[in-house]
Amino acid sequence: MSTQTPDLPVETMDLQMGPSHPATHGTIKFNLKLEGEKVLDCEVEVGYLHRGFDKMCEQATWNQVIPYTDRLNYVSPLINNFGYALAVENLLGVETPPRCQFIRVAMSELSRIMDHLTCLGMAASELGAITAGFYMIEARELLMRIIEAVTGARLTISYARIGGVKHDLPPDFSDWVADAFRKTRRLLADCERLLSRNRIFIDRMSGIGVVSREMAVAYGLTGPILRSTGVNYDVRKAQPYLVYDQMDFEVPLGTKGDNYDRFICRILEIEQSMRIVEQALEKMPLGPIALDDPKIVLPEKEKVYNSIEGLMNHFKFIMEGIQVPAGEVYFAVEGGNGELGFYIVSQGGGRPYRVRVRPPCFIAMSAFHEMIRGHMIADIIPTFGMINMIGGECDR
Amino acid sequence: MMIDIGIIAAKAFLVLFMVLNLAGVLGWIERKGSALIQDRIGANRASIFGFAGMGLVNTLIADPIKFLTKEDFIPPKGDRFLHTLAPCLALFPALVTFAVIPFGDVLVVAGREIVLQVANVNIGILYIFAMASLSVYGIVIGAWASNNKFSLLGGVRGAAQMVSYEIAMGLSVLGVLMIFGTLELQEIVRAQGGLLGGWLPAWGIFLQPVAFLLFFTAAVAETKRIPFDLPEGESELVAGYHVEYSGAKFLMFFTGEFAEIVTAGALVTTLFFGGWQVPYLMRDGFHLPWGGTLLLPHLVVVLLQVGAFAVKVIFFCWVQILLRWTLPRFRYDQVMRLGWKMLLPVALLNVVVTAVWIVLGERASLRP
Amino acid sequence: MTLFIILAVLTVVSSLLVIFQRNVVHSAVALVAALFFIAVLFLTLDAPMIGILQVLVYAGAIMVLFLFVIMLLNPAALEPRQIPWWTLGSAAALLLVFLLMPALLNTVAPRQAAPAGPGFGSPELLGQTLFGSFVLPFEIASVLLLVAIIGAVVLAKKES
Amino acid sequence: MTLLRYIPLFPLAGALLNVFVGRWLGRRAAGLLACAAVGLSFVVSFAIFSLLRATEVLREPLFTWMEVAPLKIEIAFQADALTAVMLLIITGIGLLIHIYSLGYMGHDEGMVRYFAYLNLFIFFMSLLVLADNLLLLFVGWEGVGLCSYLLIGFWYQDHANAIAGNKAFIVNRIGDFGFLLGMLLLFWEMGRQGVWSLSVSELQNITHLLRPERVRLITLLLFIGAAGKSAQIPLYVWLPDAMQGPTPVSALIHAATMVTAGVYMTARLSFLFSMTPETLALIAWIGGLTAFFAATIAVAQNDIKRVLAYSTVSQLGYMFLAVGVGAFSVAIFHLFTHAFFKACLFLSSGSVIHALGGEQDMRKMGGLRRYLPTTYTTYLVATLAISGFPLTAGFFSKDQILWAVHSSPAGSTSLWTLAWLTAGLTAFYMFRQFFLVFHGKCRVDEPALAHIHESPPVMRVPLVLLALGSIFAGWLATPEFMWGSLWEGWLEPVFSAGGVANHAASEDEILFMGVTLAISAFGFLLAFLFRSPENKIAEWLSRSAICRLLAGKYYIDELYDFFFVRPFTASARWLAQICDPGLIDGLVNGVAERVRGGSLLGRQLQSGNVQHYLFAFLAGALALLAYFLGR
Amino acid sequence: MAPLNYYLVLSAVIFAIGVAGVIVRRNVIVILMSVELMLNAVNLTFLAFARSFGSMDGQVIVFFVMTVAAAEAVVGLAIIIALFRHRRSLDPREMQLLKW
Amino acid sequence: MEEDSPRIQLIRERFPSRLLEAHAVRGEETVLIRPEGVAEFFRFLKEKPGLDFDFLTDITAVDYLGKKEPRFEVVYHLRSTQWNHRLRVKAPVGGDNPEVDSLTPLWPGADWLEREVWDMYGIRFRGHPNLKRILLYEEFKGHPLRKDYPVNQRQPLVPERPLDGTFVDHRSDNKLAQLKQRWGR
Repeated sequence: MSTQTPDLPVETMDLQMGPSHPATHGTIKFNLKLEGEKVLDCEVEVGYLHRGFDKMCEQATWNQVIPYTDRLNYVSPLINNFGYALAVENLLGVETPPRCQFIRVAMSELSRIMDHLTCLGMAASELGAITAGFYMIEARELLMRIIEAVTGARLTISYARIGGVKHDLPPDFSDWVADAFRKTRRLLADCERLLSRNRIFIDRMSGIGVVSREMAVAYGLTGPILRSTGVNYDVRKAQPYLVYDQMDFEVPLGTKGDNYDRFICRILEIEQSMRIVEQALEKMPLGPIALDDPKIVLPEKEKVYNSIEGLMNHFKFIMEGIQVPAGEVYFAVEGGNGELGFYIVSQGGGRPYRVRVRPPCFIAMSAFHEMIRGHMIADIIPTFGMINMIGGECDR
Repeated sequence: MMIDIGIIAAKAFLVLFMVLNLAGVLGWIERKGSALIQDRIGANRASIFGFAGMGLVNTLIADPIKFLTKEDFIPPKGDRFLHTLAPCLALFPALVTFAVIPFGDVLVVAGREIVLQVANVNIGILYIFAMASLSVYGIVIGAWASNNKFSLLGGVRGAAQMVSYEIAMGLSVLGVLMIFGTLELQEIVRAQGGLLGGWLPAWGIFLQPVAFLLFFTAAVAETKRIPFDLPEGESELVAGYHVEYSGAKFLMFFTGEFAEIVTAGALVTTLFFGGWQVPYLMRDGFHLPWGGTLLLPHLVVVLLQVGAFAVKVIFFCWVQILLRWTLPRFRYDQVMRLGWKMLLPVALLNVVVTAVWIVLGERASLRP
Repeated sequence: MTLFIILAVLTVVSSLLVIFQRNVVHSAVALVAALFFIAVLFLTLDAPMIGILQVLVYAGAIMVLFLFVIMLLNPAALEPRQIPWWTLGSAAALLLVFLLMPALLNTVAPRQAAPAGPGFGSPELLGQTLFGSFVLPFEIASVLLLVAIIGAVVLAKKES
Repeated sequence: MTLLRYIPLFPLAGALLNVFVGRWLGRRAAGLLACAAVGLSFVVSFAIFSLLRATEVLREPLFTWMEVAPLKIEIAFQADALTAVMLLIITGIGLLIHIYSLGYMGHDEGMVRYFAYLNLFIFFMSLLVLADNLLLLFVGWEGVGLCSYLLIGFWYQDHANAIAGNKAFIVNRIGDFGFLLGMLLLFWEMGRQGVWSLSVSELQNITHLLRPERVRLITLLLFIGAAGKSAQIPLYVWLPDAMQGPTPVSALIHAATMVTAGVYMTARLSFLFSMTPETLALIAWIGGLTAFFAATIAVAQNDIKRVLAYSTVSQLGYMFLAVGVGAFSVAIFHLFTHAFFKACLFLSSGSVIHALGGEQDMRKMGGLRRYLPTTYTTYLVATLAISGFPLTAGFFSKDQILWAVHSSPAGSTSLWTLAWLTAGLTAFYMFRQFFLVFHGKCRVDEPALAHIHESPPVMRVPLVLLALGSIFAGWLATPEFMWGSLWEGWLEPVFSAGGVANHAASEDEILFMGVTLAISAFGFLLAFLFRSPENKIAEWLSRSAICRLLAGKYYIDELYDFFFVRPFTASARWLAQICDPGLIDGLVNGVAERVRGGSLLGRQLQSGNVQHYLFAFLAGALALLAYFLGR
Repeated sequence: MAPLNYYLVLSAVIFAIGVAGVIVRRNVIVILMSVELMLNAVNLTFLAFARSFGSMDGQVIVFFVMTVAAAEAVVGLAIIIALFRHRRSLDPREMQLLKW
Repeated sequence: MEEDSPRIQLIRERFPSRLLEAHAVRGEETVLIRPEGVAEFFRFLKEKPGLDFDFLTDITAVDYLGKKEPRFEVVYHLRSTQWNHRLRVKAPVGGDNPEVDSLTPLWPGADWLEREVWDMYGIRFRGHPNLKRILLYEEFKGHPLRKDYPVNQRQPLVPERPLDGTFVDHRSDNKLAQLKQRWGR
């Protein structure tokens, strides 16, 4: 049929997917240009959850920022807490006691596991494998209970403090973790059978949303998406913070950079994170959980109520805040979705002058149109799921 | 004459009653079953005067009430008439299909033989296909009348999927029809009463295992449930063709879907699992191949048979629910590929192999 | 007889709806109804197999295809209706019926139908006829279908 | 015996195979396939020839083509002596030319296509001669025309070739139109006698019932067809241009077979033609004039193939001359011998062209004797034959024509003189060509000279065979004083209706032979004297008006252009530019305005809107219905 | 079974409706649908005659008509799609020229 | 100030005049550059062997209103995947209409980051293909992260945007439009 006129016009359809759509959890909108089911072009609209994080931080004292960070990646708020605290501590030029550092590592990794479980579970259930999704969520629930027991909250945790953490761990924390991990591993094995080796699931995931190694670097992607392309970059290994250099763990890498590799990367990272938690609990020293510096850490209630120094410390601390010297710092931790960086500028005084978060999933979403172009509508679901966009972090 | 009509009406009523109730029960089973699978509690809120203990009954009553009292929403720019017509079209074929499915052998009451089947049509299986082919209208028209792009996509997907799988389904049944040599479902079931090699029930599954797999796959695809729920595709197309449906109309779609599950189960049972046949149960009782005989009264036999049919159907409904809660969803092109490039060729091959087998069997006069 | 009249009225009404509905989808739905009633008429003529095939092929496949295409193209504008042209066309059609009517009413076919033989219209007999005296047309029809498939694919295919 | 069907069947199969699977076969295999197909046909033809007893007519109906009430037309083959001879020529010479083509076209991209066409041609040609009714004959007739068109324009990338193909096709159409009219008229006329048929044999039985004046018209129209196909005045102009095609094609189609179809047709319908002396006289005169004029044109041509083309026209004129004087068998005999020597000439010239890498201008040849010994020999033999050298084929056949012209009651001295002069001219231009090409100084271009080579054996073998044929084919029919004619006896039954059996005293015949020989010898001598282009007299002559006239082919093309084409276009232009705007528009515009309203109404009829058409259709159907039901 | 003539009249009526549809409608899809209606009207006569004469041939013919109708619908719709891509319209008046 | 690291030396050699300041506090290497020709500078950083800053970690800005002149600093964070080095680049810009080169030709990932900076600070990026608001809506007035944007500023209500390309067809309930369509042609 070469004699036919060369270009028949194509029926394109504009479809606005989101912001209110079952798959766009976290409120995002895709302006799709479709040919049949094929996505010709995709424009991503974000910002539906923008709450002015940066502006709010500028109004708060240094410690008041911590609850705001909870609401960034609200699936793994501990990592955000610790990342911010570490950045400020860096600016202050102090280092927390070792027990605090071990606690932070253990809690970070628990958060990471939760983050990954949520991501995988949601992605699976959006693909229709609702049961596998529920198993993941159940595993998350086990961990969430532990975190709740430690911090007193499930979601908005605010566990970190500049110069330490809020409380020490409960005494039988290790047993809880061991128990939860045992169940989590069993549930993951079930999911393995339900998903990782399910032909339908593999067909849906592999070869979709492919990002090449070069493209991933060019877009500044980090976390599982970058590692699924085979680039070995994990902040915990590249620039070890806390006590990660004392931990024995591996960074799982993918090869093709497609959704399936991301899925597998996350699954394997869960296992590595569990190893880290176990090691951290094993090696955890005794000792204080916060700096003993009244300029930085709030005195204990005992002192506040019973001594005039304590009360004055408390008053000055609350009213003036921590006095952070002028300067700037960029401190990155490995968040659930990649490099979570805090760029903090201080002009001296009790309030930050500028708090900037490098949001990994915002950057990942900026590459989304490249991942989905030429695929079908249905492929948006796993691709978007594997990016694990968290609205709070993306839109801030 | 009046008695005949009365009997037929009674049968029709009975079947409709059973199917509709089974559909409702399935709705509850699905929710409880999925909860069971997923370590949840599941539907537990419905209560009658604060009495929540009888989950099944409560849900069975509460669900329709909830649906019926909800606002019947018609999109402002939708097509009012078609929007209303579509759910009827979705429900109707699912229900009338049962007319030809035999749920028991002959019941003799007062010397009058009553065939336990609403309508004994000599082209029963074709009738089923014809009705099944109508069920696509509910989707397509509903999708179009909603004036919504997601539902339009769902409608297009649904039309393509159902038409495609009808073909695979029809071809997969062909092998069974060739073996039994009739289109009449009652005849097919009767033929399955024999024994292969003296001990194995001559059920379709043993004669046509490949056809069973194909048919079951295609039947699940026809019911539009996971892994074939693309027309709805909740996470992709929101709810596909019934995005814009609520209240009673949605209930009709919903019931239609469950009625289709029952239909699929009944068809699989009828074609491949001996319908109402119980192994070794003859008209007068059990005749075991290794020589035991247990004579039973006629009514007991009939009840056993009807019961066997019900058990089998429910079992296959349960299998479908299991499937739905186990597998992820296909993608549109994968569904099409499966239908056209896997099921269809295998079904054709099955037909050819069966034909050869029958011819060779006739030669050797080994035909069952 | 009553059945016939009911069916005839239904068929004619739904056929008229096909023509008079300005919305394509409504027309299509009316056509489905008309085809369905015609299928039932077929049943009254001792042609159960053909009747079922009618539903299966026309209602189940062809009309789905029509709806599919309508949804695919989604023609936006309502069709304009030109009264003179409509009058002219309808008058011609009426004239056609009017002219045919006397001839049809006086057809010299047996007033009383020949008794249908056993199995008349059954799949067996249809199959035997089809594969007996009509086997060549049958094969040709299959080729025709193949050609139609290929033709449709080629026509509707998008240039890549 | 059901052999006849295989003769067209094999080439048809070959053609179809080549068309559909040829490209996978490769060029070589495709060529061999085509040769095999024709070879098989030849074997069958030969079998038929040898099985066929003189008076016997084989008839082989295949199936009914159409049957409309009394009219029944069958696809049927028939073979009598005439057919057998024609078949032998077609398949035999065809086979040789196929083989030759293997070499000649060996490097051409379109070889598969070429052989498909060639096979198709053989198919149609055999259909033509085997046809038992005129309609089937017409199918073959048109088919060969088509093949001719396709093959002339074979190298269609060159615009000139396509134009030549078109010209041949269009000119042929004029003739075909005559043929068709004649055929229909004949059909009508026969129908008047209650014979609704076009079968030749049935026709033969009722000739006496036909009205003479109608027969005159019929034969005249049929002759127009023959003249078109066989390139007679005034429709000969296409043939020289047809030489644009590959040379083997020229040999096969435009010399040996297709162009003789006209002769064959008149011979086949000899019983009809014999009824009308007037037509015969016209044919004789046209033949004679064609022979003469074509010969004179040939004298002044410089293109090697063009000379041969005009010589072909001239020889065809001879044949029609013989037909015209009622000597059908002689005409066929000349056709037979001519096929050999003209094919041989064309193929030899092809060999020369091949050797020179496509060069066709004789002025750029010369002295090729040394380079192309085989070709030289075959060319010489064929030239001798066509010039009427004693004991060669051409000698006998031409002599018989001359003799027939003289001795037949239909002949006349003037006709004879014309033919006689033509014989001299033939000898002159043929030897002029011969000397120009093979003798004298070598005037070949340097680059071409480097590649000059004798043709491969696959081309040489057919040449030699044809050359042998050019000598011995004539021995089938020698004058009375030798061993007499096998030919006459063989073809006698076919032409019993109007054949001339005029055997005068052999002394007269010898005398005439001598006279003919003399003029031929004179022509040869003249050619020998003018053999070199540097010859002063020749040079002077070549600049003379008459020579320019001849070289310009009497400006017939230009005349046609002037008298037909140009007036046509001019009148059209006049109508369009002067008449229309000035006269009509000015006059009519007022009327047109009035008419416009009505025309707009009429235009609705051609709205292109299907529904309007459907409505009209329905209205018509209703009207018919009303008529039939209301009756 | 009602008398043959009734069926004939009914089918004539349906046929005429189809004819009217083909002529008056301005949407090629509806025109195609009207053609289907006409085909069905004819099918009805075939079956009526088949029943009337007690011969299966009529039914077989209907079978073939259905086959052809399926082919016709498929190809017709394909053509409509191709046309629509070029003309952006389903109006038969837009399709007056035999070219794209 | 301590000794320059080899990387800063490389940069200083290449762009002696463009470099305003370079230091490394707590191991964080920072360079201040003139905002003109930023793209060329970054191309050098990206492609120079030994530097290989191929990974654009972040782009942001800081508003030093009343503290520094020019008031804005566009801050880039770079990283080298090969050497695992980080570098902070700051480009001060000011004026009523602050502008720097876009880095989108070098890193497609700069697209959204620059859009965010534009959204929040109103700093334009020359050569950006699609510089429009990203987190805020098109009708938003002002740039909220500027220090002179009041915290309690309220934005005016925005009318509903008409969406084109939605699936609306003739079946409109607007009878007048239907009548117009039918008779008004």
